Amino acid sequence: MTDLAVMAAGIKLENPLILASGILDENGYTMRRVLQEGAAAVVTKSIGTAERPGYKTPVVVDLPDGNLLNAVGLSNPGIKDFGGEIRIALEANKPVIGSIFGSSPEEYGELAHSMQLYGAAAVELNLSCPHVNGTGLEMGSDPEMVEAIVNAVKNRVSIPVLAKLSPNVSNMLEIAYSCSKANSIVVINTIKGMAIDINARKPVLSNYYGGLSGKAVKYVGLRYVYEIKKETGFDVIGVGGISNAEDVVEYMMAGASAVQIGTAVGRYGRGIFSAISHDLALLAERLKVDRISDLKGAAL
Amino acid sequence: MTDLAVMAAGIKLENPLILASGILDENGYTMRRVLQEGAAAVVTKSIGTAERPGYKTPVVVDLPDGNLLNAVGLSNPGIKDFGGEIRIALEANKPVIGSIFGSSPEEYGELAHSMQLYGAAAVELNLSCPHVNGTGLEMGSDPEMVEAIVNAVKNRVSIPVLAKLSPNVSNMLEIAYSCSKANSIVVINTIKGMAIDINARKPVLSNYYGGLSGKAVKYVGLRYVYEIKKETGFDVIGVGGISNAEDVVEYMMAGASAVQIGTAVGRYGRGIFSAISHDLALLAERLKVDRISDLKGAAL
Amino acid sequence: MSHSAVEVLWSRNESPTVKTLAFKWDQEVLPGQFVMVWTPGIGEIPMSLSSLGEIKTITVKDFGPPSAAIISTNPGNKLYIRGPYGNHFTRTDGKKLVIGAGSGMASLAPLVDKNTYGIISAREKSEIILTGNFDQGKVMVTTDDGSMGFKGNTIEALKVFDAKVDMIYVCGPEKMLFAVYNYLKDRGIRAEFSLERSMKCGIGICDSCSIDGFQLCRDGPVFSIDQLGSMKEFGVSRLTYSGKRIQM
Amino acid sequence: MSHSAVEVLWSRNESPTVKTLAFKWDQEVLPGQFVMVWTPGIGEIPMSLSSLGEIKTITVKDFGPPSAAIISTNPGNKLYIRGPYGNHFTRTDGKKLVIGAGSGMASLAPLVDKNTYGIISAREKSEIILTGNFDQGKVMVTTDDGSMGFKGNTIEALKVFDAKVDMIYVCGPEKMLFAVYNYLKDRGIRAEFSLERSMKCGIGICDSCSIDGFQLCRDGPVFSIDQLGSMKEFGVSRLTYSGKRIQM
Ligand SMILES: Cc1cc2nc3c(=O)[nH]c(=O)nc-3n(C[C@H](O)[C@H](O)[C@H](O)COP(=O)(O)OP(=O)(O)OC[C@H]3O[C@@H](n4cnc5c(N)ncnc54)[C@H](O)[C@@H]3O)c2cc1C
Ligand SMILES: Cc1cc2nc3c(=O)[nH]c(=O)nc-3n(C[C@H](O)[C@H](O)[C@H](O)COP(=O)(O)OP(=O)(O)OC[C@H]3O[C@@H](n4cnc5c(N)ncnc54)[C@H](O)[C@@H]3O)c2cc1C
Ligand SMILES: Cc1cc2nc3c(=O)[nH]c(=O)nc-3n(C[C@H](O)[C@H](O)[C@H](O)COP(=O)(O)O)c2cc1C
Ligand SMILES: Cc1cc2nc3c(=O)[nH]c(=O)nc-3n(C[C@H](O)[C@H](O)[C@H](O)COP(=O)(O)O)c2cc1C
Ligand code: FES
Ligand code: FES
Repeated sequence: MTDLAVMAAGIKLENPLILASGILDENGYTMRRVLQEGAAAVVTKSIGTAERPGYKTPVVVDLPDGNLLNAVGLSNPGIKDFGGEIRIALEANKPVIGSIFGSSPEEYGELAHSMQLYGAAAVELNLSCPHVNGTGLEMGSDPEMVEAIVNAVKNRVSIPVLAKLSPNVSNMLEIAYSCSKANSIVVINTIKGMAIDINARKPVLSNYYGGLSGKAVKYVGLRYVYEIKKETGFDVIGVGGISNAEDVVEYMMAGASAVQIGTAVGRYGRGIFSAISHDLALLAERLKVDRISDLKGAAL
Repeated sequence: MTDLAVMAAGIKLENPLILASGILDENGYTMRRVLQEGAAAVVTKSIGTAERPGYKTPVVVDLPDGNLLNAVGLSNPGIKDFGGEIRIALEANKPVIGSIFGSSPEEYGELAHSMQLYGAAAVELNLSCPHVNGTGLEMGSDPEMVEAIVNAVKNRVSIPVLAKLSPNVSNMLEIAYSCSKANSIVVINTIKGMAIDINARKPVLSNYYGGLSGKAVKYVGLRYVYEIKKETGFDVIGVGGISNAEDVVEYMMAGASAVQIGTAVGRYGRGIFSAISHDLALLAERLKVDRISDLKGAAL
Repeated sequence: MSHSAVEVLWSRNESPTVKTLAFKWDQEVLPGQFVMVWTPGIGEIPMSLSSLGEIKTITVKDFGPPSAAIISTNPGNKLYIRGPYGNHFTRTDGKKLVIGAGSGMASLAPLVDKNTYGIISAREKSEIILTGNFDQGKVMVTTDDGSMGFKGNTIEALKVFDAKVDMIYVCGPEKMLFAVYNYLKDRGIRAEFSLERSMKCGIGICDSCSIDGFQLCRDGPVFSIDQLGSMKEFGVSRLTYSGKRIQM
Repeated sequence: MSHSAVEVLWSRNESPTVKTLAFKWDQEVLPGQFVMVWTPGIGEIPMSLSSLGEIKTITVKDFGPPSAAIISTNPGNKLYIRGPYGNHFTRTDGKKLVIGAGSGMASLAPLVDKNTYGIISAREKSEIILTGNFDQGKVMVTTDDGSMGFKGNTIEALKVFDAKVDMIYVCGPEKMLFAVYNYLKDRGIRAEFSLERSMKCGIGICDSCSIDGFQLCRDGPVFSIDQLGSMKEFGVSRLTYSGKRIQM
């Protein structure tokens, strides 16, 4: 039987499959269930300092072919009220990675510190939300700011730090280099996009613009994983459009140490984690490797 | 019967459907046939000063769900040997738009001048090819360079000038503003991506990286058309993922004066132009407009 | 095209604050399933279908801006809907009881047949809706203020309801569901409950509708009495629109 | 997964420069259709299938690096293929003649049955392939240097070939096709020609394979004699890999 265990960002995972931030991860009971049903780890919804309702509905557009557009708008209860959810999630005895967003290095540092106190196994810096002003992508496209945030967080916490980057930039590689102190780089967040309803003659999302995710963005994610791994050699976690075992292997061959799954969880249900684990073991046999981690970087 | 005629970049088109650059447009006979079979205009393959073989095969990856990855690598015979192809295409008596790429404002100016001499109805500046160094995106992500190129070309030719921009940038709006002298902005070119074959354990494209096009990029294209139209008010031509009449209407409602179709021509054949024209007339009736151009900007 | 544009054929006031709107939608829908109804510029909210024939209806209570906008859609104008979503009530031929409070009656309405009894509750008379769906004498009404029917709450009505039934269907505010659940849990009667939560996506992505790790929009909104028995959040707490946990 | 990975089962030399490779591929393919064969790191080129049963074959001439790489794939190793692409020869039960030159015989091979005559040409003896597919006495060989069969070219062979046939299938260098076309065009015989062009995409996108606005990879590679009659590029000019027009 194939060994599915991997090391990613210095964390040992029982399989390479992590729940991506923003999908089924604002309620502690849901995270607990996703872990119990087969995810190796979960990343929480991105949490900020203060409570935010996010945007009005519609906040998602269900697109054809396994794609999705969303502008949830970083709704979250605020860090103070999130400890309880993490506590519930931790009952599954698997790593919970706390995702955070802020508007200054200090704020990221504070949020990360709270996540560490809550028992998070690592902290993921959302430097890439494409549809909220004053955070996310706005900070994440400036390499100096990114470096300042990563360093501030590294100084504040002892748990691994993951930097989640955006594909909506001209200079991804430069930004990746500015994360040299991070334990891993997570790519990609969603690609900025929009959907229009021709009967209503209106953009569908209440925020007009949102982020594209799902099957189609896999090819963009693969490119970033490959390019960043090849050029920087940093640990990279792949995310974007993964919905089956082949996709996972493609990302691992491109250099990812583990992957995150978002949109496909909505599409195929929480059972996708155990289903992919099962298929991954068979696929590894077909590819004649004993350990899934042997495939890491095979296409580099 | 609905009036499908539109004005785009100052050119009168019998319908809003233009063949996009790089698809079935290096051979004059092909362009002539595409025009005869229903396209209102064609954009030629991007032509440079010197002959270029482009990349070795594989130069395309046929992806699921109507998507495509390509790295043709700007193969072209060189401007001197392209006049004959345009002459053949012009036998269809419809506008032929000459696409060009260069590495300096002067070179773009020269190329544009040749296109004008060949009888092109307009020139389209490829400022956005994502997979060739020293041209395209490399120049197209620098607003000052874009402005210099647009202005150099405007000074050299009297035909309309279209600036085709890339989605692989942090600052699309700034770049769009730098094209204020252009007659129209064309968005989007492909999104940088990659595909990996898990059996071969290799990137499929000989160039590794390529550009993603097809159905999935529609949502990214719509966003750029909408945002550029809304913020700058410039004439915008939409391209990306269009494969049916609904897609055309979505782009027009987002503010496009006309659209270009690429990948779907391969998917559905050259007949797609007349098929969409037919459906477009019916759809306009259903939407209760007499002229398709009445839908322009309806969702803004 | 993300939503289906359906034309409102007619509408009917059920009470001063509740209105039924009818439209043609060529789509099979099962009792208990819901649609997301979008009013451009205002918002999108989940709505059960209150009849499932070729002509379908939703029955909407005027609550906040999204529901008010739906209610004000006049015949001839369009509703923008997507779905149907969610699981559904298990139909049975036997004798059944539906217990509905407030707009909760909407999702129960398609279940009502000759063999169905009803307990309908509300705060006061004007909020009692859809009693006409039941056969004469098969429906019991309760109001908090006694302005119509029986003065009291659902549980008190349930206590005096003595007919043996094969299945009980319940929909309404969670407080009421929880009370009914507690009353029924050791009585060995089959029962299904349709729950409500904030619902942002409707497609199992956003987690806003979850209860004990189950997504109301996919795994629910209908849960059996046994499923509810194992839930720690049922009747106890839920997340707000921003994701903050509040007590019920 | 962009390509199917198929294992080479066996290979066989047809001539010093031509090799047939066999693999199992569970895919229906019609005579005249082709696949794109990718050798990672080297390139991808179109190849006709030279037999179409459960075990399929390609018959490859050693030409440049891509074809040489395919030829050197040993049994047990993988070929990476996609397809099948293109249209196909119209099968007929009647008497037929196939005219093949060089590796052009590969795409004609699946058409050969008891009722088929052949004219096979090449520069010299060692380049003559696949004669064994024909019934004894039904194949005529010509070489430029007379080292095998008849000394001369296809047209000369055609002139002495006197059997009446219902259909002629032709594949080989365009010069030969053009000569055959000119010979046959006023003779009122049904004939189909399989053409070759540079092929980069195989899926009707890149224009590198086009002739008179038709894409060989979609509308072809097989064209009837009538279709060829209206083509201005046939036998006259084509585009190189870079897109430059050159005379044939
Ligand atoms: C499965 C299901 C079926 C339902 N069926 C029916 C039915 O048949 N009939 C019926 O009347 N009701 C039904 N409801 C309830 C209905 O969906 C609404 O929740 C209820 O009508 C509240 O009304 P409102 O949205 O107008 O009010 P509000 O209280 O104004 O708002 C609730 C909605 O507004 C938005 N919102 C809330 N807070 C914020 C914020 N801070 N920032 C931005 N946006 C916010 C969200 O879209 C939210 O869903 C159902 C609910 C569910 C879950
Ligand atoms: C429909 C069809 C069916 C065919 N069937 C067969 C068959 O059954 N058997 C057979 O032997 N042949 C067949 N061919 C011909 C075959 O595809 C090759 O074209 C031929 O083998 C040339 O060999 P090569 O590619 O190795 O040689 P080369 O001359 O080295 O190269 C041709 C190929 O190399 C690449 N290339 C060429 N020039 C450049 C450049 N400047 N820069 C980068 N890359 C370049 C391209 O991939 C091109 O296709 C067929 C062709 C077609 C169109
Ligand atoms: C509804 C939704 C909400 C998201 N919210 C967040 C978020 O809060 N923080 C974050 O870093 N990424 C967020 N993302 C991005 C995902 O984590 C992921 O990067 C992206 O969706 C690509 O992966 P996928 O194709 O598997 O969904 C969100 C994505 C979706 C679809
Ligand atoms: C095979 C291929 C080649 C292309 N070559 C060019 C090119 O030479 N110049 C250019 O400006 N755009 C080129 N493009 C981009 C298209 O013109 C278009 O912007 C993009 O494909 C999105 O549209 P689509 O989804 O309809 O294909 C090419 C696209 C494809 C698929
Ligand atoms: S409404 Fe989003 S998960 Fe149910
Ligand atoms: S090979 Fe590209 S169009 Fe035919």
